[in-house]
Amino acid sequence: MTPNFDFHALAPEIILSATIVIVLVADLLFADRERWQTPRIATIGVLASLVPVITLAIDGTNRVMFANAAGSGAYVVDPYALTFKALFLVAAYVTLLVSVDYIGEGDYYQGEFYFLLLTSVLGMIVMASARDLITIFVALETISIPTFVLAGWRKHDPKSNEASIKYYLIGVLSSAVMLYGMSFIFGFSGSTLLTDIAQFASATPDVAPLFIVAIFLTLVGFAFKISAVPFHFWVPDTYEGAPTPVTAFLSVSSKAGGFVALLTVVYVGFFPSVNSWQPVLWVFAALSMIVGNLVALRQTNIVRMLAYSSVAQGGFILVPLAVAQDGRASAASLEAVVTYLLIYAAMNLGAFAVVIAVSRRTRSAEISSYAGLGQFAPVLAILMSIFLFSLAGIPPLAGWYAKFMMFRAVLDAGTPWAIVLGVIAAVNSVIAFFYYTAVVRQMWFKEPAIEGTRSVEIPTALGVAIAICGATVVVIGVYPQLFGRLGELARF
Amino acid sequence: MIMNQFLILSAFLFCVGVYGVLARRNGVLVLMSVELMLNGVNLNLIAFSARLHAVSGQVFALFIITIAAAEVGVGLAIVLLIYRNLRSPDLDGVDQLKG
Amino acid sequence: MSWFDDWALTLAVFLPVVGMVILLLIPRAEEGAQKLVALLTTLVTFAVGIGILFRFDYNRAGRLQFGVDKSWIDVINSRYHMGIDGISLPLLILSMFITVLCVIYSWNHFPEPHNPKAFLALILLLEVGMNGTFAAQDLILFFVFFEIVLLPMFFMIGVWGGPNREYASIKFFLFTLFGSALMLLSFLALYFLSDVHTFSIPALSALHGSGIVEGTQTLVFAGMFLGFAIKVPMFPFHTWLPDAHTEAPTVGSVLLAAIMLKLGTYGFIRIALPLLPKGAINWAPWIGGLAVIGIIYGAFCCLAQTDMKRLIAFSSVAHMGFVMLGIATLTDFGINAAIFGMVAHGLITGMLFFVAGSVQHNFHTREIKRLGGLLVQAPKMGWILGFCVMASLGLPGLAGFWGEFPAILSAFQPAPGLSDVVFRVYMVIAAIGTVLAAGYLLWMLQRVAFGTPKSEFEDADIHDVGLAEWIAWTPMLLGIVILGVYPNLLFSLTNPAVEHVSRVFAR
Amino acid sequence: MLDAAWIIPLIPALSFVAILFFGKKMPRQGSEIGIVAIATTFVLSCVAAVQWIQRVNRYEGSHQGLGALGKSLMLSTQEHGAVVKPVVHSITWWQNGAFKFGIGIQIDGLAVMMLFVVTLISLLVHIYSTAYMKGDIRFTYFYAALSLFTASMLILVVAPNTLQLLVGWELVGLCSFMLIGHWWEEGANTNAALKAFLTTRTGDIGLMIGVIITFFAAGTFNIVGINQYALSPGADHTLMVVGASCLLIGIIGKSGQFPLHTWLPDAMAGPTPVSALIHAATMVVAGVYLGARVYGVFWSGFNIGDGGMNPMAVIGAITILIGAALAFVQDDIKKVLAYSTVSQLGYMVMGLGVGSWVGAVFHLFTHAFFKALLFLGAGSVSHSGSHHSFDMKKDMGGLRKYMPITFWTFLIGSAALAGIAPLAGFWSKDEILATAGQGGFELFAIVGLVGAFLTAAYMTRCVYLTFFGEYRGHGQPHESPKAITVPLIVLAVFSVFAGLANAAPLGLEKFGEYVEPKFAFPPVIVPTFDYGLAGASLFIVLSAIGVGVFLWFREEEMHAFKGLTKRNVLARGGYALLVNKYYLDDLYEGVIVAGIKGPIARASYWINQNVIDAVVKGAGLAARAIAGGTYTLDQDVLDAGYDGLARETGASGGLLSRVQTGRLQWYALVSFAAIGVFSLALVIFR
Repeated sequence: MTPNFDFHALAPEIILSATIVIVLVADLLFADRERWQTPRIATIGVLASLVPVITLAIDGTNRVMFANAAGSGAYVVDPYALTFKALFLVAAYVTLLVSVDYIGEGDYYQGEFYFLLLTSVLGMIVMASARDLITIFVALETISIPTFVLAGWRKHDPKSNEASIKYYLIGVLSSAVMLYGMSFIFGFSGSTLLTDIAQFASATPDVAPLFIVAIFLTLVGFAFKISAVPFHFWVPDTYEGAPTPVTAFLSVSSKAGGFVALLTVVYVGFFPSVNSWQPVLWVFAALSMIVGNLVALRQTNIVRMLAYSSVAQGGFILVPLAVAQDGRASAASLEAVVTYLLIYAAMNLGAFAVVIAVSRRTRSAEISSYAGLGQFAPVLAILMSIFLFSLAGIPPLAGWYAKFMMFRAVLDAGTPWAIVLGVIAAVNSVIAFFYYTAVVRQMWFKEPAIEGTRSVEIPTALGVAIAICGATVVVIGVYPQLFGRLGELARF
Repeated sequence: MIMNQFLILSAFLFCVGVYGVLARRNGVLVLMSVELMLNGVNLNLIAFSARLHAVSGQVFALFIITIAAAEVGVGLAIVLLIYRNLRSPDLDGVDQLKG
Repeated sequence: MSWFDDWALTLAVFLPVVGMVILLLIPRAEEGAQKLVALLTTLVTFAVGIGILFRFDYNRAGRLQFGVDKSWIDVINSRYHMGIDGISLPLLILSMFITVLCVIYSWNHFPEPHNPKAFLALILLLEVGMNGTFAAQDLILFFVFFEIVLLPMFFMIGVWGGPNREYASIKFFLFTLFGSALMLLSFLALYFLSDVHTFSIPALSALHGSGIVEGTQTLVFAGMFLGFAIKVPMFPFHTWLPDAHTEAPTVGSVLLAAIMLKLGTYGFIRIALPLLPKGAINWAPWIGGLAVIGIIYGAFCCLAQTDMKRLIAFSSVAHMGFVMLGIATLTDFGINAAIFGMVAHGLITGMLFFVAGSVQHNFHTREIKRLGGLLVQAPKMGWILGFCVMASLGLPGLAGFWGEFPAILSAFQPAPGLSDVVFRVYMVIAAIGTVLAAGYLLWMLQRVAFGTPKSEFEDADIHDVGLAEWIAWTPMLLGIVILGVYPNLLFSLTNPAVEHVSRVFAR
Repeated sequence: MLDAAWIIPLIPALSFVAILFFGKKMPRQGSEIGIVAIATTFVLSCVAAVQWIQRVNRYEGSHQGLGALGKSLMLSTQEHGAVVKPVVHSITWWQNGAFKFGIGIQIDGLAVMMLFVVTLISLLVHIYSTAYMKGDIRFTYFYAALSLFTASMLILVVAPNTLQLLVGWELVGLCSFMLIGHWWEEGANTNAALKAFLTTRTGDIGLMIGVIITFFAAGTFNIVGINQYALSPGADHTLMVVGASCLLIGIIGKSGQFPLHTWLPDAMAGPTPVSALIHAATMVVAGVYLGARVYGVFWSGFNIGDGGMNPMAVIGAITILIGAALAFVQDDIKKVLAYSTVSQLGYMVMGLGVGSWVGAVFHLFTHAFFKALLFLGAGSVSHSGSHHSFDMKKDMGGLRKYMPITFWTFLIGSAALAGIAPLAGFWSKDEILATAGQGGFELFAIVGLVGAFLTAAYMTRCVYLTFFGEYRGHGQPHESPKAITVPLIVLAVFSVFAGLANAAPLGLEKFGEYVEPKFAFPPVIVPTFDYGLAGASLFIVLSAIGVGVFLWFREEEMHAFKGLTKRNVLARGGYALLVNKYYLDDLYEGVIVAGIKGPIARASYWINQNVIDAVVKGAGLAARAIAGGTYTLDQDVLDAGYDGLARETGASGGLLSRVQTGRLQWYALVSFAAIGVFSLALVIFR
């Protein structure tokens, strides 16, 4: 078995890796006043790696590497992988835009920031192609480890330290648990290749309980990443303590990375062993929605509120997955998750971008500091409202379509358990509305708390980031067909 | 080949690790407990690999060892930061963020 | 003119968006330009409406006209499918019409915190949703428009509303959102249950729910029922309405009462009934029951009010009860009456809210106790109030009667399969409701308009009906009279379309 | 004109619009528009009447014999196909489902008669008001409302279907509301207006449901169709009974029948011309008109042809008695007349109930003249004699010297009302009583006689208190201007001669001949003129007047110097004794006259004010109380429930957020615990 390297297929990873090296070296070489070049290199690198993604998509052939005899490989480039690679790269681009002024103006050294960020992104685009437990593990750790450091970026701030250690320790623990589970899966199936595991699972209808537990333990690792309840504890604390751009990155890219892994292992690996993962995911979904939403109701800090919101949103994204094996839902579920992730990325990044923009002016993340934003920064307030309403799922903003696809999958499944989950989701989307509008109400219904009506200055990069997210949310909301195709394409 | 002894040992290692993580207050000791858990995993993988004559288990274990090293490196750095800021390596002190 | 036929509905729905964008580009200081743009936009939209009125083929009022069927979201088989028939046309025109008048009324009545730009933009956005809902022929499209309406109204109440505005706006939004979430679930269920896998309303209504067993229909209907009933609002889901109305600025109340409540009843007629006939038959007695409870209950709540606007708000609960009673009979008679009732209620209650708004504008209070002698201080306004009260209590010769009486009439003989006895009891209760309606409305009129002004307002500077108000109100008043004198204008329009709906139940 | 009769309601309607928009700018503030318009309609109505008479004559001329027999054989003549059918024209007003509903005209004898009455009295009231309402703050508005009322009433009159009738019915109610509340600055007036509107509207529930039932029974709103159906052998009797009962409720509300009569006296808060036009001559008889219009329903529903008892007759009879009894204890001249109206409306309803269609309608006809006359007379008195007061005891007395025309016309009106032959009231009342006596309703004939006695007595009292004795007011009484006296004289002429339209012993039965429908009409009996009954009734009336004169006139002489209250008490004691003595062993009436001695009258008044009216008021108060309760329920239970739900949701969030302690190892513990629980569950529930 000689590894065949398809360089076209690996081009995005290669370009990104090169960029990472260049960023690292450049940071060493540049004089202090030239350091602003570093983010520019990073940005160019990210956009450059998008090019092969596009050419691959145009090319359209499925490329399989490190394949076994049956032709299924450990590393695959297919529409599914490409869709997510594109998502990760675009999200990374937006994150870079969001970060550049935040990092540039802060007291902390900047070169490594981009190095770490890009490394994490590299992990993600590897994850999109990974079809093997080892690759998935490596990708997952490549995603995580840089973000542990990023979360503690503000070295002298105890809160940032706390964010980092919590994220780190829970992360490491959950990957230990995941690995423990994976070791048993390997023990049962004799392979780390997901297709082999699927074969084993479908060939062994009456599988040992230990195998089921092993699958569950594996899922725990991803549950941590996607911040599913009850493995979400790190989320609010870390999101609050970490620098806001990092939080944005964690809540979108890192989370999407976890979801990609989960989708891959579930659809490619564990799909036949329905008893093992479906109930678990059902409970994760229900708990995430309920706990995330209810606790979010009590938050006074906007980042913390968005953290719980992202827990709840994670629950919504899990819903289709939790019913994927029922009825005819499997295709619709995958489509729903992919669509939801794409839309979620746009609206959540947008919301965090606005938070960053506003905190430049107010120096606060308290929701009450948003009072009267509609008066002194109407454009920001409008955009923030758009993002929040989209998160709440109000048409004609993209969020509605995401929720719609979720409900569609639920009803396509049609089983009583699916319907129950659907109703839980429906009720929760109403509860969610309450805390999203808490911010909206502050912005529009209240008088400004701070003196003066000087408007908020938005740096160009941040402005572009917000504009991209805003445009995406509105356009997809009005014409969802654009993402509809992506969701449909992203099949295994 | 006798499988159960390996599995029981690895489970024991794993559980000790879990206990350590939960019970130890010192950040460094917690990190070491995590290492114990990972070693339990490695033991499992190698045992299975040997039994099934599948090499990928050993490859997996190698990856784990490597990445664990990186992880612990980062972890120690973070604990060090905490020690600097709080003058204590105890994890009990890090509870500013809650609710 | 086929160009117009193809584009009319798209223009009718999306012209306000264009206007809104232009409006948003005008600097904040240029208030005159903003008002002008808003007015022009609504007028042009209304002109499209007039065009539709002229081009509409009244001999084929039962069929969909001005149809547009373009691809929209292929992934889920949802299409940009628009079209209107005799049921939608009057409501669509009403919506365009009222919006114009609201913009005119706003001319010098911007509530605090002023900001005409935002206010007018929201009105325009609202019009998009309202027009779209009445024109949509695809369930998902309908849902989207149905929801679009929420946001502007939420802001209108929340920003320009009264003292308790936050509570009211949130409540309004949460209630409707809850309903529409379940409604969406029902739409989806319908999609998967029907063999054709489509969201097209005409296609689904041609099926008459065939292939879906009765129990399932009843369940799915329940979801839709919640969605629409909250919007109507029917007892016991009405509690958002008084708060929303009381706190909303005048124009908001008018739009809410005149158009937005109709979205729910329209949904029943357009979607719930034809798509799920068996479910409808099972639910009809309950709907009828809740409707008459609403009539009596709303009336009693009105009698207890001390706030003029709140009283009118509760009167909406009662009036919509008549509409729902008409719908619940599942007969062409009742549904025609319901549509008439919708339009009439739109004009009349809209007017009442306008007057209440002007009263508040002048007296800075809506407390009925503190008011009195409006006829002395502002005789024209007083007479208009009296006129609207008479129209609202269902005086024949004015529009209100033709929604109320035929609805009661239809309850005597509901569709086959429904219990005559039950509906006849409803009929009697509803008839009693007309007396209560007269009671609370006249009592309000007596306390507000009659008598002499209270001492605190004796020297108040009261402006009688001004130019903007005349321009905004006269068409509505004329509408009330014209529809009242010659109801066939509307009945002949809706009848053929309604027969399509009711035919299923007539068997 | 018969085919174009739709013009008749249209003219006053246009006049209403014209006055509304241009009235204020006219030299006489719009009154001239109203007068010209109504005069035109009056002329047109007369033309229509003449043409109708010619039409009937034409038919009867070609079918001699049948016409004479006709009245009792209406149905049987149908197959001859030669009866006079009403002129019906209608256009589609609205359509709903398979039904088309028309608006139009149905002109027949009844309609023509009503057109004549309404337009004539309306015209006189218009003229009268130019003087009476002179200088009123809302003079123009008053005329606009009068025009609107006339238009509405005419719409009601010419209605070919029950729906249009209902429309007119509600519109006249609106005008009544507007005019009762004409001086709306006063709380009492607006209360009266509200009460009138709401009480009649309560009755309208019955009307509405009755209309609905007859519609579904007959499949049409057309009056002819409904009558045809009701009289056809295949009619659903249950529906007819329920329908007739419901319609009767409508009549009770509109025509001031017991127990919904209490609004009518209160309605006197409006200007007097309005009372004359609306609350005496026209609007309040709309109920009777309805009864006469869809008589087939009542005939078949209440089995009127079988005699005995039926709700309609009973209601009418009760109303006669309570109305008359209450008229005794009023000090307000308009209230006397109002209760008298109630009582007379009772005659009409009873007349319909006992099968005396012609009698009831004829009474409606004559009553319109003399009661309008009386009201206008009372208005004249208050205008020129008593300084705008209506209190007979405080501000009137002895006015005959000052205002002779008013006095004489009032006297004629009273005599006509009392039923002194050969004035109008005598003939019409007699027709009803005769039919009752001969149609198997003897008891009701007796009630009618009792009512006649009471009527004569209270009118004597009224005339006495107003025109005789000493002037007790504080102004300078003088005769009213011509605009007031001329209408009085005109009406007096009609009060004298209108009865001759159907005076059987004189060979004049034209009224029945021209007014009574020949088509789709039940076989009512035609009473033969009963000289005994007529004589008895005349005797009763005269004796009542005698008693009245004796009581009040004598009493005045004897107690002229004593205080009012004391005089009353003594008087009551005194004449009660006398009356008892005089009648004790004579006629039935003795019992009732004994009742007049005070206790019963007062008791009935007390009951009226404190029980029946209290029920009406109580219904209002109860509604308000229930309203309060409902609203409390709404806010404190339903709404609070929703709010509570929201609050609890928030609180549960707070509870859950406590798990987020911030302590790292606690998080790890919870996570591991969860892993343990999940694993166990998976193994157990595999």
